[in-house]
Amino acid sequence: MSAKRLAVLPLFLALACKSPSATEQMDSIISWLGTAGLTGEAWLRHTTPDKYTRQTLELTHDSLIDISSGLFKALPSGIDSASVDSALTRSTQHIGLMAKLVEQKNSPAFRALLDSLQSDEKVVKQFADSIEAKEDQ
Amino acid sequence: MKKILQLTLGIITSVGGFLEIGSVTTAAQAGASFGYQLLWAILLGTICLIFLIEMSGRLSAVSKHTIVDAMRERFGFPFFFFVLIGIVIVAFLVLVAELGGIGFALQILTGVGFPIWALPVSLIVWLMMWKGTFSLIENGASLLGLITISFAIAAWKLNPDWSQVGSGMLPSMPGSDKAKYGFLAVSILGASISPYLMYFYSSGAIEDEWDRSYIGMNRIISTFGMTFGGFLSMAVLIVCALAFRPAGVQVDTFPQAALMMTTIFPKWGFYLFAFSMLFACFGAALEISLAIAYFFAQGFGWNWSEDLEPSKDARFAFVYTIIILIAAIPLILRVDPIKVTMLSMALTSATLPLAIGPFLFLMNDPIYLGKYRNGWISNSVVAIVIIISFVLSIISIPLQIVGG
Amino acid sequence: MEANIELLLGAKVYDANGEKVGRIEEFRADEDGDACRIEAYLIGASALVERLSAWTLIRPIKRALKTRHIYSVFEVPWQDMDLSDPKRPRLRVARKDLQRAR
Amino acid sequence: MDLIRDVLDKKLVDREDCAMGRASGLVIQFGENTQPHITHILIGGPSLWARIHPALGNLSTKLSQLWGPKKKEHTRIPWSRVETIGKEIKLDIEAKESGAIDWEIWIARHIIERLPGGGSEEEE
Repeated sequence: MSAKRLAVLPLFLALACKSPSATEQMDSIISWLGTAGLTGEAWLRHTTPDKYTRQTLELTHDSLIDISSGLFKALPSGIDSASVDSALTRSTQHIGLMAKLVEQKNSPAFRALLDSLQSDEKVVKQFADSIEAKEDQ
Repeated sequence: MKKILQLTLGIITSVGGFLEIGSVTTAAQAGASFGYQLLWAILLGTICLIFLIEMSGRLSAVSKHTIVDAMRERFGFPFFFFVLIGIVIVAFLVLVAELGGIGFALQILTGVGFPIWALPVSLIVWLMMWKGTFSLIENGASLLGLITISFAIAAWKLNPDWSQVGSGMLPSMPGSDKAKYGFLAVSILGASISPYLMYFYSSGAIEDEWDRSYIGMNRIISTFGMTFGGFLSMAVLIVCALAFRPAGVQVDTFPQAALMMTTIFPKWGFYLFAFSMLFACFGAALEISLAIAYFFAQGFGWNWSEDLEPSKDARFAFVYTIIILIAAIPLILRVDPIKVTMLSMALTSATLPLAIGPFLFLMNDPIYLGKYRNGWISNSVVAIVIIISFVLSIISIPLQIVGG
Repeated sequence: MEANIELLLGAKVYDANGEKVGRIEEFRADEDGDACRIEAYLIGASALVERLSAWTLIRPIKRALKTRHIYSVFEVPWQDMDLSDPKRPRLRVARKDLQRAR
Repeated sequence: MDLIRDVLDKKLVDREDCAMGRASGLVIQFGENTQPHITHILIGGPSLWARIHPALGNLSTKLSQLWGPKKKEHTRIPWSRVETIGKEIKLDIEAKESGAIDWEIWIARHIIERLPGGGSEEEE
């Protein structure tokens, strides 16, 4: 390989890196939803500090907004994303609310949101699997 | 009796000082993303490290030269300077990452962000260097670091499928995400085979006045210390594989990593992680600051010893003072320590040929080592590490871009 | 005249006929009371091996290749070296008259 | 004795084993037909950087006149002061007077001793 090509390689790779695929974005979303779940469960057991819980949920909330804004552009065409769109919007909102409930130490309301979050997470996971199957084809 | 005590202490300090933000972050990401599949990288890195650490100690004990002393003498100033630039830049980034790790640990404990902690933390690290002695840093920090054994207990309690763990010890290709897999493998090797550890260890042998009678002890300390340390890295990987992977959680940020033991130790998991990181990164920050100061002082032939008053080795003290203060700046500017960690681990791999290459010559030098020269096994290991490190140095940067 | 050894190190050496001989890799000296006199200059890549004290490393390779000279090394006595221009050291003899060390 | 392997870049220590830096250069003297002999060992700064590139050597000379101890001359130790050459090169000399550790002293005085708990040179 010539030196010139070697020099171009990293540049090419950097460009290739710019837009993560839909699968990768779905992985990130699932990762953050899972984070919210683990953080929530730990807080309900009173084993993590309030401030940490609130900050982590806020971080999760912001990261989800970041990723989902780019997601629907990256989706392959011909996929019905309405259901996942609403599930995602709802869970993002819920996570934001949960962060506030931590401050109020309102465990029952927090529990309810966490449960609905977990059911939304299932919808998102099913959707991710269907996309992966589509991209593999 | 005294020797047994020294031996035990030596192994304990190696174990307590093994984990730091690099090994924890890379192992955690590997476990969360690929399950046990990257265990082989920790195994390989640890085996290489055992040999290299043993050689570092042997060179010091026999020749009374540290690696840096010998490198400057044999290879001359221009080569030394070239290595100095590479090693110091990488070690500096690792120091930033460790200080960030301390800051992050304090952040999750108190809720106050790590940029606020950056300056106080570096001042405390500096104060330890300024006032402390070598044995205080080596033993004190490492004893605190023993809290990291909680990762091993967690892994044990999680009761992993040991046959799967065993098959992870052999390299295999993943079905998808090959770039990320490669990047993590490179970073794990960079985190395991960390050159600063070798400079620190060989300088420590001089500070502790080792002589030929320590050769056997050196062998035992390096073998068992690094093996147990490697087990701790593997434990982090196993814990994350079981705690995060089923939920699809990836470890991209520090607050996510903090959740790794909250399920297995409901009551203490969070705090065990926070204090493990706090003490492990604190110990590592001290060791790296010392290693950088040693590198300069030995390479240029200044007075150096952590046991001297700062005014008796002014340039040595000056180097660590400056380095520690500058390392706080990126953190104050809110540079993400996890990003710095991943970058510095990949860069460590890239600079490994510079760090390890000289070993092949120095460890075969009859003037330095006489009959204690490397045998063919050690030489083969060094040769293999050099070959691996050349490959790593070529692929690490592209992988950093694609996988990181 | 004065010269610096550290700057002569690695300098290319030409023989009396202008033919290239190699680079200076080592200076062999003898201590004689308070004085330290240069006896000879080692020129060529094998001298580098000497300088890095790497014979134990190279010898097995050499044995495996079954060659006597992988590289050349010349030991040039001080009388045969002209350092009057330290940037361009020259030999006073021809390359073919040089002694191979070892 | 091989000068590059056994002398150059070796650590120098004074009578009291105080580190004086490393031998960064060796000066030889010779005539048309006289055997070259070593006259001085060079220490530090300009002679060191010149080994990487002559321009760096000049830069180092200039900078050393602007900052720090502002030495006028390069540190060179006569070869006759060499006592033994072993693991280190032992010199029959006082480090402080030789100029080899001017920077060490300067940094100690101007920076280290001004920081709390830095200790002071006078206590010896």
